[in-house]
Amino acid sequence: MRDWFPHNISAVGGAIDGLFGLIAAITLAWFVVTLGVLVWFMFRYRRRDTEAAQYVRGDTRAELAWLLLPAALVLALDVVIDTSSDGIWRRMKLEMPPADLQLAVTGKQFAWTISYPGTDGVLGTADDFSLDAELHVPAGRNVRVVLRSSDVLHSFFLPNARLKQDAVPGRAIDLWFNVTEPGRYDLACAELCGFGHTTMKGSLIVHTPDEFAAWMASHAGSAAAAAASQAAPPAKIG
Amino acid sequence: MTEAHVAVDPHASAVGMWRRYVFSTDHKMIGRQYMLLSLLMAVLGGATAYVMRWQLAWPQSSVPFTGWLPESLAYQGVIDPAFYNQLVTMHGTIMIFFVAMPMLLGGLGNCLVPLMIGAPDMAFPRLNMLSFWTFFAASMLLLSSFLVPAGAASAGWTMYAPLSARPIYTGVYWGINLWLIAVALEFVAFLLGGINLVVTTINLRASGLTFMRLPLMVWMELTSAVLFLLSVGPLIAGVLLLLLDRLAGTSFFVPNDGDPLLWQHLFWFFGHPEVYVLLLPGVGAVLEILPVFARKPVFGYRAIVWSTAATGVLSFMVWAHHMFISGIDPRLATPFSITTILISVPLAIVLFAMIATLWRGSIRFATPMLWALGFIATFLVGGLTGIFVGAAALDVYFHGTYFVVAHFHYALFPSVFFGGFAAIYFWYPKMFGRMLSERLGQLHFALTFVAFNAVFLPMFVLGLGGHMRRIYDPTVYEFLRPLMPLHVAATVATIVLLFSQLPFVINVIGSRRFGRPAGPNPWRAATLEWTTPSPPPHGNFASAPTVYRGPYEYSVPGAGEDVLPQNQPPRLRAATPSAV
Amino acid sequence: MAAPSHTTIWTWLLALLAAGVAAAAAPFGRALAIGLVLVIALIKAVLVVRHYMHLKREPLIIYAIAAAPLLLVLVLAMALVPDLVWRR
Amino acid sequence: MNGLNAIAGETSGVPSGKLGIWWFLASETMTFGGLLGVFVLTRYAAGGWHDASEHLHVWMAACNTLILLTSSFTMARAHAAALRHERRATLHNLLATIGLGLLFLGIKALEYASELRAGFTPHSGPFWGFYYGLTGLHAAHVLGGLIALAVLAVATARGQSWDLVERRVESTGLYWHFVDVVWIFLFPLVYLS
Repeated sequence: MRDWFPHNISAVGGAIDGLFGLIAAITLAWFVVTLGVLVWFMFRYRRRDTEAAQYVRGDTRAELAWLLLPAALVLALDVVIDTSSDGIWRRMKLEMPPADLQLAVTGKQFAWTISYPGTDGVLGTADDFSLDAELHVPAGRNVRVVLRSSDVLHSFFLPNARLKQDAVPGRAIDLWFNVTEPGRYDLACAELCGFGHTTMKGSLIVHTPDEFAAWMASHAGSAAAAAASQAAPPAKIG
Repeated sequence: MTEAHVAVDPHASAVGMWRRYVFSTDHKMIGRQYMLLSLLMAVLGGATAYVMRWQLAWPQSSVPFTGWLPESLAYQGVIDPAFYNQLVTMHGTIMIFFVAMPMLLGGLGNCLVPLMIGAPDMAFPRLNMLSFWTFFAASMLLLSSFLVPAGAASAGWTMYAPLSARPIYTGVYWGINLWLIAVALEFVAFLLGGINLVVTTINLRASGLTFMRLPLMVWMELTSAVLFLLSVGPLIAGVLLLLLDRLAGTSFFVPNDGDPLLWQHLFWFFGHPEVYVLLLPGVGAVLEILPVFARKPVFGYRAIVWSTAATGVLSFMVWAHHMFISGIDPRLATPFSITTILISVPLAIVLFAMIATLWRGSIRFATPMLWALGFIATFLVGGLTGIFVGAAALDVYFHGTYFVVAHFHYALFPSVFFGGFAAIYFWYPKMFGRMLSERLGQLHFALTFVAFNAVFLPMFVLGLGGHMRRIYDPTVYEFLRPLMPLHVAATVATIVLLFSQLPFVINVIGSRRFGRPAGPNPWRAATLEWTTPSPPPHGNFASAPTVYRGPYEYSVPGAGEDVLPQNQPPRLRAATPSAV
Repeated sequence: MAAPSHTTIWTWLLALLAAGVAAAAAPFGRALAIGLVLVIALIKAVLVVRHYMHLKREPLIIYAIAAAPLLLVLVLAMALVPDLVWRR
Repeated sequence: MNGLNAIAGETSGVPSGKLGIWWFLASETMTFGGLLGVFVLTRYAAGGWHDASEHLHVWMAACNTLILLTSSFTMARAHAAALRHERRATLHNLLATIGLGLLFLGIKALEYASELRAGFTPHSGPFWGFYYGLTGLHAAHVLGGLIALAVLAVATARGQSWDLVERRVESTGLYWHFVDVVWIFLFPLVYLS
């Protein structure tokens, strides 16, 4: 079933896919057993002249066990699922690793604007620059993003990194990811944001760290130069 | 008996058509009005689904039979993206608020609850009429929003702010205003209807009909109405605030003063109990039907009642699971994940009880039973897939994808349509006095069952592929292109599913005239509604019934008959066996 | 215990109103004043509900209907605190 | 032997009208409770909006509180009179309640007019949005109550049977007191905090 997922390129993605596998195994087993019992009962207890229905109310303790024991099993498996989910959730949302690269992403109708810190690694300095729809990151590094929206709700979605987070106007939301395989992947908006929602797409471009440093330097250089020559807004490239 | 009921029947001849069929205060007529309106709205909901599905399977191609649409919505039959968003929004709104609610609470609740508890009518008959006509007005307002300039609401059925809060973001002005007014009116209608259902159940039960002897359908309608009454208030407030945001320029849900997340909290505080409001009546119908066609009592009546109550209480504490990735405080995810997963336990008990009811039964596969069994199988899928999206970490990936779409269709379609059709096939003889055709019913079930699964199973796979919902043209995205064949399959199945309803239409219309007369109790069932003529006269019961036992006394050892109606007096002890 | 007359309750309500307005204007410091004012409002509400709405003479079921929404409002408000108050 | 204990029509022992109105009030509690909860939390988070709230006319609102509390008193008296089957007293107390309700709305209108003249509209800021939203919704409930009271007063004057009048005075009264209770909380939360 996991073949249906987009190719996973992130460190946390493996854990999420694993969680999917766990839940799929549990629920599939439940499904097969429950449906099996249903179909078996339907066949076994179909109307026959030789056999009348039995008066079973299911209210004695012994009979109720047939409901409560499976329900207890449901509860136990729920706990298993919940604890594994909670661990991954904490890793994604609550225990953010220190950033190797800090970016700012802003959603607007209908594009993603990505702000890069330039070579100094700090946002809000002269060598900052921003690009629409192109998210360049180095492979194997912890990337932190401050996610904002300038108008309505959007949702920052990297299918290959198993990452999704709504961008909420009025809030700055922190997220992080670490992608490992260089290449070009889709960046999508996953929250209805107006008539151009579908076209609010971008690309995640994963470079090797060396390539990324060179790419950043070239863009930052021209951005700083532009800023120095004329106190103009950051260059828009791409 | 006939004299008795003519004497109390104000509808006998003296009352004109107008009072009898339009402004009726008879719960059965009002129930049928709700039912009819909800089925008509379902046709519209189905039509919106058809247009959306066509666009998704063959993007940017001309949709057949839409030539009459104005060019601003569909240029040469190709759907405009803004119109697509309107279809998405109105499909959800219509199906949830204007099909499921009136069918399950307005229709089934009105038709069945008074009959099943042995009451002559609802507690407040005129309020009942008022609630239907309020609902009717709400429906007309909603439909009129298609006709205003810039068209209908297009911010999704959840109407998330700020997209919905400022007209510039959607380009829709009156469409969303009308949506808000229509939905608020709809809430008022069901507030009145819900109060009526609750008071009727509490106060008009027949003598001897204690709470633990209530048919489970009545329990489910009661719980459902209570959940609705207690959850809708904050959203009514929210709707008013959102209207103020749009009309008076306030900023309740718009930064920097307001907070978009507040709308989501208010919406889902209502929205999640609402899921159970829609689910429980379907469950109730199934629980009525299973014992009749298995000829044995429901397994674990008390366990079901307590599980239902637990589900109701828990349903108020799970709502933020719709908001895991919405930017809420991430620490909220843990408690809401726990409650969400806890709620699976009582629901599992109810589902197990349904299956256990079949054990050692003598099952007859009449059409209502087919739908009831279909409900169990499909709802099982809906329930189990809820575990995927209830786990916060996995929801990060599945949120806002077709996995969610498939999941909630597998949860709600069984309740509204499998439960609803089961109820219609089961109680149509009671409401109209004639049997439906078994053959057409079986055909309807078989086609619907297969087509429904063929529509929504592919959507799970789309969701695994990360396919976002509410996307107008999937081919824009590289990673979605390989999934297109699934869209084609789902669309073809949708068209089959829509045509699968034809046997039903033929059946309900044809059987009113040509159906076999039903008699009072065609299924040999034990509950009170089967002790009165079909259709029941105004006032329902010739004399107030008295109840002596629980609702599911089938195949009682030594009873002679395989059913003991609730109102049959207990046989006196051995001394005088013949004095019944 | 004889039930207090409607007039007695009314007198109490007016006295509490005066006390509330006075507390708000008194030089206590804002937090204390607000706390006091709200406590007074709560007492007034209880008086109206118990006597004028004669909840004290009602059976358990009416108490339950009245109490359920209060609990649920509390649940809602508590869950809103992280997002409305602790937000960054 | 169990079961034959119920009486058709009033199985719970509480009249249907009273049950219905209490359920309605439960739902209304959710509406106002949710709204007030949101208001309190937002106001607290924003630091209190004191610079905005000091422009309110506390004395007008205090008068209105006095009026509404008194109208609850007359309403309770109307119910007591109805229970004693005193038609004149019932009617007079109902009319007094209506008069007080109208007075409340009149003062409310003056207050709105004064705020609007001073330039405080619903979109002047978050406090003003809540102010108009909360008090407006409450005023709409007062207006609804007045209509119900007027219908009831006419029915009482026309000599409707006591059986009905008693129940209708009680139901309308429960609603009217509830609207009063909402104001009891609105007053300190909006004006005095």
